Amino acid sequence: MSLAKSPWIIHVNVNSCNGCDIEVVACLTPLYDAERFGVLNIGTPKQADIMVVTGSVNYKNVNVLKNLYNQIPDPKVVLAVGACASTGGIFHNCYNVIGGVDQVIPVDAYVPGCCPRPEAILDGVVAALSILEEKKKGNIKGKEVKLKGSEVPSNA
Amino acid sequence: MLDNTIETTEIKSSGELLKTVEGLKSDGYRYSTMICLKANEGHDLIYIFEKDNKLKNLRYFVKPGEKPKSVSGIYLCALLIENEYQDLFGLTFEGLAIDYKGHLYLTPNSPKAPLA
Amino acid sequence: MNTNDILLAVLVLIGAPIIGCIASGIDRKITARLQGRVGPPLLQPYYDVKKLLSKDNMVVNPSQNFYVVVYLVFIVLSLLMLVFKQDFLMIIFVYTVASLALIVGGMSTGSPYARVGSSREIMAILSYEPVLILYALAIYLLTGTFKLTAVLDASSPMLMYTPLIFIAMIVVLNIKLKKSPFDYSTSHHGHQELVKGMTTEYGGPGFATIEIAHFYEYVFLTGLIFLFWASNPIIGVLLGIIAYLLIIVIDNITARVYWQWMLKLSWSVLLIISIVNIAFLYVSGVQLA
Amino acid sequence: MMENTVMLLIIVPILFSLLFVALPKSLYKYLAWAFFIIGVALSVNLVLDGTGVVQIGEPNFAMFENIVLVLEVLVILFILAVSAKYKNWPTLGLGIISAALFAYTFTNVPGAEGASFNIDQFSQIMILIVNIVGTAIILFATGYMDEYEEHRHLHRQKTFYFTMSFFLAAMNGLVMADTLGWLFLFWELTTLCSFVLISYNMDEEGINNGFRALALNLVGGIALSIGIILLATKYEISTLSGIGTYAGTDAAAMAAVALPVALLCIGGFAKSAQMPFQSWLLGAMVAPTPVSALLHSSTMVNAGVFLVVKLVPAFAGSSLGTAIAVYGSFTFVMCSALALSQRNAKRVLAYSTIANLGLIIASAGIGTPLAVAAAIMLILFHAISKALLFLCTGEIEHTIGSRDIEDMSGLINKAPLLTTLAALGMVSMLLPPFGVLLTKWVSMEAASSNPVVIVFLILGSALTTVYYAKWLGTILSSSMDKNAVPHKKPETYFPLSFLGLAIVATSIFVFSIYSYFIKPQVEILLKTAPVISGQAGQFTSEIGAFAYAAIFVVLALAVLIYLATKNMFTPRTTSYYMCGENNLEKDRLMFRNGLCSYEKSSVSNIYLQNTFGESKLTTLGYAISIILIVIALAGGVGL
Amino acid sequence: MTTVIPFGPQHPVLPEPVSLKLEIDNDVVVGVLPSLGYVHRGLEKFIDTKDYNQTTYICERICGICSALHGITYTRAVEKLFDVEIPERAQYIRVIVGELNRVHSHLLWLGLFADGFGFESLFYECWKYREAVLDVLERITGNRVIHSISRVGGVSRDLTKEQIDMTLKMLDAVESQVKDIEKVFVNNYTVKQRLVGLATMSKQLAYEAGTAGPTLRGSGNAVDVRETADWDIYKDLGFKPVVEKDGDCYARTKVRITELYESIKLIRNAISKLPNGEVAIPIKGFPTGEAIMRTEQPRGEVVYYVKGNGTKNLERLKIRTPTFANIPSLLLMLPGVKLADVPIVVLTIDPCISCTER
Amino acid sequence: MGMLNLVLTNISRKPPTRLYPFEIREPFKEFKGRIVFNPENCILCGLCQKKCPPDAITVTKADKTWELNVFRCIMCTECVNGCPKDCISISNERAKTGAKEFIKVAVPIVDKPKAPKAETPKAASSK
Ligand code: SF4
Ligand code: SF4
Ligand code: SF4
Ligand code: SF4
Ligand code: SF4
Ligand code: SF4
Ligand code: SF4
Ligand code: SF4
Repeated sequence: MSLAKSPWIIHVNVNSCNGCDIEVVACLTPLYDAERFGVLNIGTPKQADIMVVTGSVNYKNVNVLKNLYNQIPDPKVVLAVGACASTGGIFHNCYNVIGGVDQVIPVDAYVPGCCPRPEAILDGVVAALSILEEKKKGNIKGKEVKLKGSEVPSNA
Repeated sequence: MLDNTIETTEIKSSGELLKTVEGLKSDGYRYSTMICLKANEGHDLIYIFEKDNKLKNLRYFVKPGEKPKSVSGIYLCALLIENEYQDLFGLTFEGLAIDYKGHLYLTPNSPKAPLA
Repeated sequence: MNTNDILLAVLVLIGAPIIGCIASGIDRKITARLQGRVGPPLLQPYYDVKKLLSKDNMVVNPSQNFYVVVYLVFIVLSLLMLVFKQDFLMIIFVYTVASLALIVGGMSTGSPYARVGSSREIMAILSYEPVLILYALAIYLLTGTFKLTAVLDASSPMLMYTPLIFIAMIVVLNIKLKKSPFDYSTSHHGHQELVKGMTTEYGGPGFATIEIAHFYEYVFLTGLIFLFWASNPIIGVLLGIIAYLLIIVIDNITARVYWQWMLKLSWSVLLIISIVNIAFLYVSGVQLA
Repeated sequence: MMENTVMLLIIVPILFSLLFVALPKSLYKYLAWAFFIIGVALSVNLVLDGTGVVQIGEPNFAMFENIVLVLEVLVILFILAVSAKYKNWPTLGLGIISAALFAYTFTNVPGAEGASFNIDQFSQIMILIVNIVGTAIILFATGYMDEYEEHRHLHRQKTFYFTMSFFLAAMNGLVMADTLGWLFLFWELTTLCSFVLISYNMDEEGINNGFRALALNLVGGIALSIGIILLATKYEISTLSGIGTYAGTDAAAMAAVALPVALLCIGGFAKSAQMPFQSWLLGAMVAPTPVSALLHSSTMVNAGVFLVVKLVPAFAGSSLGTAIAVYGSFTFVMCSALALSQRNAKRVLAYSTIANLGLIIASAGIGTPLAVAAAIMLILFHAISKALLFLCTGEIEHTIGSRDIEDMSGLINKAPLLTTLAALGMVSMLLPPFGVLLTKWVSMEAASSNPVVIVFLILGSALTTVYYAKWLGTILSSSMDKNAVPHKKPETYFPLSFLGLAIVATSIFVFSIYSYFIKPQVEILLKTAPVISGQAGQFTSEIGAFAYAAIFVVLALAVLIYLATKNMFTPRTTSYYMCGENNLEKDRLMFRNGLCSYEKSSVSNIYLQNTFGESKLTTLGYAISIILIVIALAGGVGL
Repeated sequence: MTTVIPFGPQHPVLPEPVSLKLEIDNDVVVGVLPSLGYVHRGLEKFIDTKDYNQTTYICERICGICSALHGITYTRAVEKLFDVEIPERAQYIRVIVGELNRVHSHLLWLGLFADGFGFESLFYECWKYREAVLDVLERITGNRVIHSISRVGGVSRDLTKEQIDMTLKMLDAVESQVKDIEKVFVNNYTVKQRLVGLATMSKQLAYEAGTAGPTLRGSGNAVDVRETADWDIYKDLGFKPVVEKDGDCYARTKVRITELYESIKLIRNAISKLPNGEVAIPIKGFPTGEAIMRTEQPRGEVVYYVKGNGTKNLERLKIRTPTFANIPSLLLMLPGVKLADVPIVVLTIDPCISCTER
Repeated sequence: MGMLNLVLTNISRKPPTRLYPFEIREPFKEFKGRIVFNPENCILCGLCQKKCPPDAITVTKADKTWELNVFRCIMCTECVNGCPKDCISISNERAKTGAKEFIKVAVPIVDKPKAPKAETPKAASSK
């Protein structure tokens, strides 16, 4: 239960157009006030539980994403916010876009929309909470994502 | 060409280019941006300058294999766009203030010169 | 040490974190309300700590958690010494051990942000430590001893004679609680240039330890304010609460400042007013009845 | 037999210095071990012999007196010769003045019938420091000097060990001598040793700094000898204890001897490198580290404060005392502030040394029993901690090739034991429950009656915390690259560990030390004992209590909790937070920069050169300290 | 030895992935090297696969913050290629949405900026007020952030009476709220401590460094493309560029606050002058020729270059975004400021990396 | 002190926070929430697929299916405007958060004039 009451998030903007980002930030502001659920935008992966990713993966930020994922202590949940993070969205076949976040790190929940409303993101956080509890109970560890020399995921 | 072409002044050599740009700077023009187009195997560079909300455009043709001169020594702010074209078109500008060597946006594994 | 003392010690050990936890919950709630939000539940700090304890113990330097344990035990020790009316100067030195342990803990991780945060916090020592010791000196001048017995047994409040030091102490409290405008070494939310400053590399149980130590520290710092009106415990506690509220409000109406600015403030204003206060005590020779 | 021990304490080091010259380098190690063991034995023996006065009367006196005369002449001739050789005119001038004063003394001052060594508890403490810490440092040097010389292409180890050992003899004489004339000789001998050792590298920097030290100490020596002349001619006092006895009679007597006492104190200030004389000690940092540890932190510079403390009965409670207290505390705060802007570890230590000596002087100036007790204890604890810190710095320098504090980050990964010892040294300088802080606490409590002094002490102690915290944090920060391998030689690590243990032991047994040494000594000096009691692991004065035992217990508890919980939460090592741009295959502190290449991140501490830099503060320090000294002197002549 | 630290790409104080390598000496920045490419998607290449109509939606997603103005500028550029004049009412709706966009963007920036100097509660205030603007935008366009209102040939939705009333009501409320926060930004002692005299650029320097928008106008240059003849409506609405002359972070903040009032005024005027009629005309054929279109976005002037070749795809699309023009000025402003000021100085150009890198 | 006023006003009023998910505000009728497909009239012409900028729609003539990748749709309404048969409309209800969702609908083509049997939109897990 404790996990579900204190989800600290780290917000990672990888390839986003800012639309999703500002909505993630809007979740924290008075009108939506995610802190009601104990959500803190904590900044450092070392203290985070939920990784909120906006935007798709490109060749430059793929390592960033993996590094940050590896630095979050278990149990952890990845929430892909927006069409870009979920599937690559409108940019899915741009030359510098590898695809959705799940091409690189395991994603636990997706939030649709371009951009998703803050309410949708809150839904996502709530969904992430139950996954977090499950992971704790089942002692499910996130696998260490290896940084490949080539920086290109095999399934890209 | 067509009637809605933008007005440009043709520049013949890179020496002339630098001189013209310097002249524009002393006339109080701001560097706005530069446009790169593929043309006749080479590239057309359209330099856009602005003063009092009016634009002045220079067009310079880069022959295949030619290394155009950077104007970042005159206008520092030109360095970003010139680096961008190094990435995207595979051009090489000489005398860049900061040379990202084709790694401004792209990393060694991304597609090379995608717009070329 | 008789049974009463042991009972009291146990009470402090258990009670202080509970009070501190609730205080920090109230703090967050009030902060949220000041910002026009609903805010987290009152027991949020408790949930946070519980969660942190159940997380993976991820470290960059295997010994980094040692320093936070030192931080915790020395905070507890200084609180206990306060409760047992020990030498105030000594309490401050013990408290310094705790502060330094946290700083060194930040440094020991070696991460750039933590180190910058720690070096700023070191500079903070320069601004609050003299005030704290001058406070001790004031107690000495008023009672003829550094032991707190005299203050706690006195029948008149110390605030009467030490108003300027009280003001300085409010600012020190603000610095120690790392609230805006003095949250440059680590802030409660990670929205600052140093991410989480000193505690950037701490997570899980290590960070939980820091949080628990903070609970004790809350109580300890309130205790320092309490001393100003120890003659009437109710007013004393009230004074502590008012000081807290004041700091929470200040937190919400100021931007973060530079440590340089704070150093200037403390050496030019806080120190001077404290010294003026001390000079007054020295010259007038008043004694706490 | 105390008499024998006293003689042995002077003769044995001289013997060893000759042995170092006679024997080959390969045997130094064994020689140093022997010296260490004998040093410990002798000094412990002296303590066991108890206190008392050793009179040297006729017929031995004549012989000794002649030796002394010859030595004094030699000293002066050496100074004149060397300053002429290096064309150092100021030193030459001072040498000539010294010579003149010597001549005056020789002709005009009536000679004494005998001389005496006065072994009190203070001397015992000093003897312990000199012969245990001192020989430990020499032992350390045998593991250190080869590498030191190798890097600098020097072959002067014979000179080195000769002077170091000879210095111990001089220092032993100095702390035991009661006769002022003899004391003065030993005093000048230590100055000479210091000069030789500072110039050890024989490069321009070393020689210049050596001369600076020589010149400033000559100034002090001149003040000292004028004081001695005045005492002898005006009041017929020829012993150190005599001053106290004379001044102790009544306030008028105290006021009468104020001027010569002030002059003696100035001699002490110069030796202890107090402002405005501090520059020689900073210059002395060019000497090899063992020299800094031995002469310039734990022993020789203590001679100055030793003298001042011994003079306490002559100014306790007087306005001269107050002036000295203000002066000392001013040096304390000023040098602590100066240390803030330093990144050269040895300079930090040098400033810290000056500052702590200032604190001792301040305590002595306050002159209450509590304060004097603090002063003596501080000499002891400071000597041990500082010796350790200097030696650690030397060893660190050999490990990483730099004495810049900033280069020491990550040291804990490279040389864990060395770092732990250095950290212990630093912690012992500023945190409870260690001795230095205990004495700082005592002196603060003692100084609380003097608002100026206490404010200085408060500021100074905050500044001290800051500059040590920076250094401490830096060496303890992890960086995970293990390029340098620590040199593990017993000759270097034994002295370090020994000093580390000594810090802990003396801190734990602080109350025994207090009751055995300090309390009787304060009684001797001030005729009253400080009201300090120690029960239940507390150090209780009339106005406060220092619960050092509780802190030791809690510290142990912290270690236990850490060890116990370590296994509860198995730590998993991960990489630094680098905003996501780590590269784990390379250095863990590497990150990718804009040019798509990798770069190492580093963080340096804050030094505040603009506020606390030497250029900003030194002039101010000179001005104020000179004013304070003038005030002290003026008070002395009764203006 | 100086301090070298990575600042970003994932850094909580910069919600966007820009990375700066900072070299710091004694707490003062002495060197800075920006690292870009974390949001580079390659949108200028997209025109190969998408027709000129679909490209509108891509341009809107160059940046989610001033997406409406991207869409508007793009569609106007293409309309210029077709050489068509779209209905007046559509033009006015574009202006209204565009200015609403600026209001929300400036409020957003004020909030983030406040957060940058550690003033959380002020950040929350700004974003609280911003929600009202977003509600209006949502009702007008159907989306809170990415509005998709402008299409080639006009706008996709008309403005109803109800929406106009709501807008006017919101403007009144927001105007008074802006007055409240203006007091804080302009008068609060700690805020002034942080902003006044920070990262000053002289008029000349800002001009030559090619800066744009409030960064440029904060240094005393009255350059605002809304003034040009390119788009007459602004003249009719009585637009005046907002200028402050001090050139520091404080001045740039004041520019943006004053622009809020200016935008509110423009929207009111536009609503009062809103003509009746169609909101879109059909466009036939494929674009040819070259055109440059410029618009003043919240962050400054955006330059669209479009080239058509008679097919449904454009031949070349080039966008010079305002942040692209402002980033070089960071190289000039950052050296010499304290580490603690880095986020403030970076935020003071109102960076939008996604538009810089496209 | 401007800020003091603001924060004190805040604390004296009820916070404006919407207690989502406990209190849900009615979505605006103009809100573009999700795409609704009515297979009844669809002729599988593929225009919507061609117009869709993010390629969220796949029309497969062979299988007679119309498929929407909900997690790729950007709510641009190009398909809504582009469909010659007005089969696509927009609803002001949000798409659901959670696992990736593909709406795959079998389209009853003209030869089956009545009672179209649409498969209920079903959620498929990630690809
Ligand atoms: S999903 Fe849409 S709003 Fe979100 S980042 Fe992608 S394009 Fe921008
Ligand atoms: S002088 Fe040269 S050869 Fe001799 S020990 Fe030194 S380095 Fe070796
Ligand atoms: S600093 Fe380097 S060169 Fe010098 S003595 Fe030490 S290790 Fe040798
Ligand atoms: S410079 Fe380029 S190729 Fe070389 S290591 Fe860096 S990223 Fe790889
Ligand atoms: S556009 Fe503004 S809000 Fe969005 S990430 Fe960039 S700086 Fe932050
Ligand atoms: S800076 Fe560019 S991309 Fe960002 S909001 Fe403005 S116009 Fe849009
Ligand atoms: S609304 Fe736009 S993105 Fe969504 S399915 Fe239709 S055309 Fe595609
Ligand atoms: S939904 Fe409309 S546009 Fe799409 S295939 Fe069916 S009829 Fe054609």
